[in-house]
Amino acid sequence: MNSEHGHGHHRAGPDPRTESHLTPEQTQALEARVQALEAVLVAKGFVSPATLDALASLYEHDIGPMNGAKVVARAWVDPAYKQRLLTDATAAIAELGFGGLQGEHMVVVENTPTVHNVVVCTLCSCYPWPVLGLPPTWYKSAAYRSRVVIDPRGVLREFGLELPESVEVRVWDSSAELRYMVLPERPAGTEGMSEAELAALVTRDAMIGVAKVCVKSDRA
Amino acid sequence: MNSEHGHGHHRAGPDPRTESHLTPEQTQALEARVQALEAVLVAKGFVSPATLDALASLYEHDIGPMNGAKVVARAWVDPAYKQRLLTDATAAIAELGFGGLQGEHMVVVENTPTVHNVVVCTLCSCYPWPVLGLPPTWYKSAAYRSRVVIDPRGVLREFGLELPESVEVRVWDSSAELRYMVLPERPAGTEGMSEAELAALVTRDAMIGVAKVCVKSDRA
Amino acid sequence: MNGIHDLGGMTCFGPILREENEPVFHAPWERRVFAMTMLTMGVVDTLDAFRHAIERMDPVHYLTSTYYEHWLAALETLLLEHGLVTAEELATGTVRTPVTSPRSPLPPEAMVAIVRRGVPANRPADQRTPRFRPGDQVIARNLHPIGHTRLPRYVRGKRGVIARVHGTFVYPDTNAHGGGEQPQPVYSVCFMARELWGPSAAERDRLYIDLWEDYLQEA
Amino acid sequence: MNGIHDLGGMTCFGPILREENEPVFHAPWERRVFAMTMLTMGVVDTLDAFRHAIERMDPVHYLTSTYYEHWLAALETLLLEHGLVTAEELATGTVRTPVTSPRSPLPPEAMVAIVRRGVPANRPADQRTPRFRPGDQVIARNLHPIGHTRLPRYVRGKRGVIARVHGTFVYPDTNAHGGGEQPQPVYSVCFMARELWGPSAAERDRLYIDLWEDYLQEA
Repeated sequence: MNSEHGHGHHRAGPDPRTESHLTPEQTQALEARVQALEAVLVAKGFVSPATLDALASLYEHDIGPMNGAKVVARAWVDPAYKQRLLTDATAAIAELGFGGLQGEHMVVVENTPTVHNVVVCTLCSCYPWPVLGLPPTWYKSAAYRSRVVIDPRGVLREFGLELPESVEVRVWDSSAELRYMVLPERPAGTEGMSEAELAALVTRDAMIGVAKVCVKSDRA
Repeated sequence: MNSEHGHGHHRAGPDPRTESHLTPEQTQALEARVQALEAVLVAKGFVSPATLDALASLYEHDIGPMNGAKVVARAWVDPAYKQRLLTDATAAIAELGFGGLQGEHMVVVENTPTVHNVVVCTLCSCYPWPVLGLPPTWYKSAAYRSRVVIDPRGVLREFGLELPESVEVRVWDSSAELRYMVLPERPAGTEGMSEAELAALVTRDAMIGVAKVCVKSDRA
Repeated sequence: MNGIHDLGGMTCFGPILREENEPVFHAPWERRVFAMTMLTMGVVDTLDAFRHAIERMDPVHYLTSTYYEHWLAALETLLLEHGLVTAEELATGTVRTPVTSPRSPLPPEAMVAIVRRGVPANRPADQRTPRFRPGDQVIARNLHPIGHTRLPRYVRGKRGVIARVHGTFVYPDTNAHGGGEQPQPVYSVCFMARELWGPSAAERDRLYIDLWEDYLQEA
Repeated sequence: MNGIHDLGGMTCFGPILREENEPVFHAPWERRVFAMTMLTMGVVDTLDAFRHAIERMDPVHYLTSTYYEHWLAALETLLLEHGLVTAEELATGTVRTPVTSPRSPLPPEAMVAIVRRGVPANRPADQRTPRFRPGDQVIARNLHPIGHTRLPRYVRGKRGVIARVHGTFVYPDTNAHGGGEQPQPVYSVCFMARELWGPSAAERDRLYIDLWEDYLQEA
């Protein structure tokens, strides 16, 4: 069966599947609309510009997948920590100083040679902000949200991850206020690495569950 | 709960809910595209312009709800015909000279004081062409196709038809090659009318099942 | 395919907009698309393949374009996929490749005769004995095929009763994909509204839908 | 509401497009929308009401606009519905009505503290004793509410097993509509892929989803 979309001729408009394909006119219109909204909210005392800046800056600089990577690396080198992480993820993550909005109730699920986990939020785009930052556009796309629950193996294949039939795939749909992070498998050949070196290997996609952690080839 | 759609600011584009709201530019582009297609199909021997015209003319002039109205009127005045219509609609409709494409396998369902029928095609817009002609835009709209199966009483209310709880609503989803027409109730006060007069009362909407047949006030 | 076309049960499309005194066609291009599609149906591909070509439209394009634009998109898609036209030909209206129609164009009288006669989708009943009879309890299978199907999502897994045996009909799930007609029984199946939509549905309301035998299992 | 946002199980949206080295925000307006939404959350309305405001977007607008435009639309919708701003104010950026914020704007340090601390959605467990325990067989109810729900269509009517009791959480179905928090137990429920998607799913694959107790019944 041909699974391609039909012949083109789509009406003009942004590609709904990517965040960065607005036309300059669309971006300009949105900028103006958002400036007006901000002016109103500031004038009415709902927000202050300095706080808006401080808040956005946090997610640009302090809060991102480097946090989750530290959690993963610690779990790889410290079996007791790993046990705590899998039992009470929120508390274990707080041990490393991470937590807060959209990570108040964390669950960490472990990949093994026989189980592969992958995280989604089909109804909106819930995501564990304190450890992974704000979600990438593909995670929020209709394509990912709709299909990973019904065809996880096909989706993972698109990400370059071909799983054998013997592996059990577990999809986690974040429909409530629990937030999920995947603890990837520690790759072979990393026995001598420090915790910081290990953390540098861990990618955002591996902690969502659409990739495995690899030893970068320039290290091999 | 507020069931209105959220605040506007929709991107420019046709209203997907009505067929007649294309911009002049969009219509122009479609005209050009269709002319090119026709030129290619004619040049390749798939179609002849005279046949295209003859075919479209049939549905503009000969085939429409006036046919179904005749069937309904006959059923109202002739109990034996009505019985045949409810038993083998295709054959009974053929008695009046109607039939053919998208009416090869007809089913007629009868409205009574205790049962109200309404027809839809949720997956595309199947419709009994020989008796009702080509479907109106609302019948093909996402709004109708999606909602009439889950909330038929709410949809009928939008059409001005409030049904008491005691009436059983039957929705017919035309998912296969059977085509459905509703036999509406004969309204009171029509006892002296001729078959032709009765046919003039019968509307397309009544034969889809989103309306009842009324005696027009100027006749009263 | 679990596509945007499978609309049954969604409640997000707002009010139903109606047009007073709606014309049969709103523009000349609609009239031509209607007639071209009908004239090439069965020559280019099957009705089932045509429906599936509409289903394969981009969801946003599907929702923002009108009915005859769906037809136009599907006709172009099938013509292109079967190599009967090229994208350049569609863009220019000028033919570069040899004439490829397998038959000469129908004259008007022949097409009118087809309209009047119809193209039945039923087949001799001897090919497969119906497994179910009126009154039998059935469950619509929970199938999620990749390709074309006429089993909408909202009835899958639901329990109903056979209301009527309609006869033996071409099976769209194979016929849309070049897999042949594989005719089989089609049934009118009655579902209680509450079985489909839960306790908020009206107690006595029902939904009837026509389902091929392979969509059904014993309850 | 059975809306376009309830995407689980659709297969019509094409490949997943990824962006290399994606920035946190693609434009200044996204950055401001993100921060304004977070700063007014809980002041204008609840997170559940905000999610429902996104769900009430026109389906085509929903599918053609990006994530932060969803946030922008929902924030504007709630501000307008609560009478906190007027359409004219949004169009002009000029305030005509008196200041209406119920509290003074948060200073940066206070907001950073909230980010670090979070806003937990769990509540004391004594309000309602969990009906189910790990290992219990359950069926997700076949509910089709008019308003907000976090019970997606694809699990309704399906049979699963309680994997974990998460605790007691605010109930979105009431909280989104001014009906109060009405906290109740939330469970991790495990469904076999074949229960959800039929025989074409991989035999050993599973889906876990978090469901409030009122979404569940004994199997």
